[in-house]
Amino acid sequence: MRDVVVLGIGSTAFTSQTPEVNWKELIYDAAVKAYTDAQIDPRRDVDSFVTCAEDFWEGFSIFDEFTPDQLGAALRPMMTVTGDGLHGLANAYMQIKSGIANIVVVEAHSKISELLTYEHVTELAFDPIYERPLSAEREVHPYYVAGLEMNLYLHATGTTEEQCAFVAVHNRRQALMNPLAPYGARIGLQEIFNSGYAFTPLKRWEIASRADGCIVFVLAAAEIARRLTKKPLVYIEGIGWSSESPWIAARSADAGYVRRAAQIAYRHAGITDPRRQIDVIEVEDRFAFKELQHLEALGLARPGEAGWLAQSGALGRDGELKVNLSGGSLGCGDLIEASGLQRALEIVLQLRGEAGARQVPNARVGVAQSWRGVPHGTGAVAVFARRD
Amino acid sequence: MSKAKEFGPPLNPRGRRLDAEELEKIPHIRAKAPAKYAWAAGTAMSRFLEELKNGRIIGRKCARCHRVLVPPRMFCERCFQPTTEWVYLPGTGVVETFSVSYIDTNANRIKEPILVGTVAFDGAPPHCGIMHYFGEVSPEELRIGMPVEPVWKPKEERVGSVLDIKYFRPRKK
Amino acid sequence: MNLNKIRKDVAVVGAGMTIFARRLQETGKEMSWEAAKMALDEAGLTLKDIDAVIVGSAPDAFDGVHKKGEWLLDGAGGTNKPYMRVFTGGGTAVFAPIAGWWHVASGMFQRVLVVCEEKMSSVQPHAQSAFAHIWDPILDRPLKPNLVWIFAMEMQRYMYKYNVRYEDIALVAVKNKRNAVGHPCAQLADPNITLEDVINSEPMALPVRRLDISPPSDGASAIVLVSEDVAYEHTDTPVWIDGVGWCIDTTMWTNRDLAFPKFVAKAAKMAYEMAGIKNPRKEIDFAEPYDPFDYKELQHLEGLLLAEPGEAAIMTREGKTQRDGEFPVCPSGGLLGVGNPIAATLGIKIGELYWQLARKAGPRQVKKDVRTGVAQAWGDLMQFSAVVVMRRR
Amino acid sequence: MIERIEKATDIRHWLGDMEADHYYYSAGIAGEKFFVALRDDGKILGAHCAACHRTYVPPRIYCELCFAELTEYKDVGKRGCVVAFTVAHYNKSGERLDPPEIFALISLGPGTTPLLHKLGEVEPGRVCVGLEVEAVLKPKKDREGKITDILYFKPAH
Repeated sequence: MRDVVVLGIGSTAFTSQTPEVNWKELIYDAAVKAYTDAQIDPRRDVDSFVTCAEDFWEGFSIFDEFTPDQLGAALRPMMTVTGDGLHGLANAYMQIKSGIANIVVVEAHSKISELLTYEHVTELAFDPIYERPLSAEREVHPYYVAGLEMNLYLHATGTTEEQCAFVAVHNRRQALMNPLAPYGARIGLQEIFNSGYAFTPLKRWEIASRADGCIVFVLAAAEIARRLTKKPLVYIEGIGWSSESPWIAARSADAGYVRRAAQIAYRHAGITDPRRQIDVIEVEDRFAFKELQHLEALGLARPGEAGWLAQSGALGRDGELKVNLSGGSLGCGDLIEASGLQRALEIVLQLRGEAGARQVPNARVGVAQSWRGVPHGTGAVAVFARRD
Repeated sequence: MSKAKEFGPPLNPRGRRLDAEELEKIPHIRAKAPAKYAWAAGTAMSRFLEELKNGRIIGRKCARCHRVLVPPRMFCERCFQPTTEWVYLPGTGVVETFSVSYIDTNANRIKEPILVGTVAFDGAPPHCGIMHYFGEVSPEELRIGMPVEPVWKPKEERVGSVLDIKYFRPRKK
Repeated sequence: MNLNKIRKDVAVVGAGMTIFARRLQETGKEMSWEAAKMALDEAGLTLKDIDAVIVGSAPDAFDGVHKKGEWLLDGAGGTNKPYMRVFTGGGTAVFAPIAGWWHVASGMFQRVLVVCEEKMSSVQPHAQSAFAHIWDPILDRPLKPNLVWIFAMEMQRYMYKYNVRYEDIALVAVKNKRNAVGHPCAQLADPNITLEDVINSEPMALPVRRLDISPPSDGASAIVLVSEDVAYEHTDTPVWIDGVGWCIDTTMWTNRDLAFPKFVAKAAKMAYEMAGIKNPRKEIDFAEPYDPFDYKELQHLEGLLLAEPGEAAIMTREGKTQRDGEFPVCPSGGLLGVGNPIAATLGIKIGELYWQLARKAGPRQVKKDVRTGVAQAWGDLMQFSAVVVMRRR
Repeated sequence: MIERIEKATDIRHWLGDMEADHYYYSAGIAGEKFFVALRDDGKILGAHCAACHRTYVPPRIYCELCFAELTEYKDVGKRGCVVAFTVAHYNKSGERLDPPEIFALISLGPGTTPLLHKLGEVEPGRVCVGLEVEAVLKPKKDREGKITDILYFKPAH
């Protein structure tokens, strides 16, 4: 069995706007960093390229047309995954495992500031017959679906609104330590509650704001990578992805998509006791309660327990579970399809010991988890580790 | 042994065909899909558009492969290196290919054909240019390899758009 | 590519498709289910046997649903499963099976379902309203282009550079629309069509005329892929995916010579190398190249290295590419005859290869004994190609 | 990149869209059954999968778990209970909705999949999970065969 490792990473900073560059230049900036980190020449060394994008996010009927040049992929094998960055990683991982490629580049980005009708486009993902007409009539914001999901989750687990608010406080504070993150803030529970209900029980400041940015990963077969770099290798030990029924009414209280994705990733990675075996954790928190729901789905807390852990300060650099030290989506911004790669980026930085002020000592195993956002139940889980 | 049935071609394929009259009779929704954007033109194209306003075509040179990229880019997709130099082009070129179109953008039939094609610019590598209209030429005269030149809108009407060029016409000798 | 390391061989053991039509009443989800169910039935499998689902669908702007892959999910059989959508424009039809291939070849999954869907009738007033947005917004869209323009410009360049006659190109439309008579899903089959019909059809964007073009269409297709470990549990006649390749050229389409599709040749070489094919003209028995326009079949045969540039037109004129000819091309009837629901043409490319190689194609079965076939699809702004080589062993 | 835009005024944006005139969404095969029954008979139909003991509301032609073809349509009634709800206070422009809109997942009986709809004739503060509700339909003459033929669900008495 071939092993797959992370050979290089590159990222732009995350900001609410990127008016000075177009998407190609934004991606080029991140790609050059990743190739420099990996010490490779994309025109010579890379077998295959993957970009993660959705047409309506970008404003092009076939965005795939506009992907190759900025990665060095012209006249090379290249594809688009209409999924999150971790879905992109999964395809690269399978390409390497299958033997068809030795080095694969994965890119995910957000240029979401250029989409002027974000709310309408988000609603365009709803079923046009049964779901969209309900919110279209009064132009209701599509994030009401997150309010429904939060209600489901709180009711099923007994988690409190206050416990969810702790997540919003923690992740925004944590972002102050991440030079890439734009949404760091020193706020307390009171500010979260004062922000008011947006979609009861979800509060305004429990919702991640959007951000632009780009992240590029270079993956390689381990035996190739060992020849190319002296940096510590971070292995992808397992990766899984899963989707629930797409109907809004089918949303689960327990984020079953993460539970199933984790089963696959853990099985490949040999993770049997995640809470004990995993050192650093990055989970999707576009809405604060999602962090708690996802931690439970990852088997890192029992159902209903994650809220208590948040409340007691156990989710943080000094707590039992090192969760979202990057600041998460609440702190880094909602990077749309790049969110999952942002999580993976933080894990790789931590495992390499390059996480600066956020560094967890001796981090050996990390998990990154993504969720594609409202209104769907689709997510992915990747387990990374150092073996040396 | 085999669980597969003998199937042949896609036998009894499903699908209920609808003709245009049935559309209103069956349950359905008609709806708009608002999707509006403000794309950043970016470093290279912002300058390109500004120069169109000035009545000039500008490209960007790659120091490694010596190609002049037009439309300009800040990086060369072949060498994966930053481009290093702005280069003005004369704006003239030859017809690389063309079509005589009797349909408009919405597939409506039109009487007067649109003459459209790509122009390969003088001063750029072979085949490199932009798409545009052709004018002051009949469909019968238009041919691949024909030397052409841009016809610019008056300066005060130019806004920094490819439409600042009205069309390309046969170059006068 | 490291050929010694291909982990698992992958076989096709079932295929299915809906009829292709200008408009179907079914939702995209329902079409996906109809095609997927047929493929599973042929493979003798149920949804519970399927480990993962791969979906292909081209622009969301056709169906008018953002994240269309997610929306199609329950109809495509993805509920509570690993579910992946890949997208390479018109190339998706042959690319989605390649993604399916690595899901299995990597050893991650044993049995996967690949479903492709397209519902082009949703966008109003015409599919062109979606195609209008495939262009660069700054360079191209202000000129209010029509999709047919790029084909016309490419075809013009192709004819010019390789001295190809329009009459030979038009013969492709005649052949494929006649071939489609044998296809139960066909939208534009015509047993009586003549060369004159094509040549005299309405001028669209010259040199392209109405009958040079495949029709927009609604439809779905599906195939079942399984690992070598279980292939013979499901069928005595698995058809193996022995080579896959794909390639994309630069975005800047006005910086390329459109006459020869280098990206097709590169994708083909990748697939041939993997399949161990050294002389494609000798070792491949028939082909299903992508034929959304008649000249594309010729250009793609040349890109696939099955003809010299300009030679495919002569092969067509001499009848070699007929279903009973020495090198049958598009025996399915192709997109020109069966219809062009972009990604769903999976069923007439990979699906046809499967049915032909398993000798199940009934009235469409080519005369000669075929053991190796190649399918190809093409997409984006004249820049992407996916190639699959399949074999009966 | 070696050079970047240094003056804010040199930055250009390009406005555009990715729109068609409009979209025509067919309700499909199962949708036709559902909406005709709703419009003509004021009934809410589900489709039953005998193998999975599940009734899909709204109906589908397939069971998404076992992929069986579903042909058994049944009237699931107009009464049910709230499985989850939210009070939406904002519209797409970020303005406050007054009054707010209440969305809920409503179960129309054991073994049915919940239906997404709105609640009406109720104060937001009185809504709770488990609340019994019933559908309020438009008058027959106004019904068009759309999901909004159901105006909302209200507390049942």
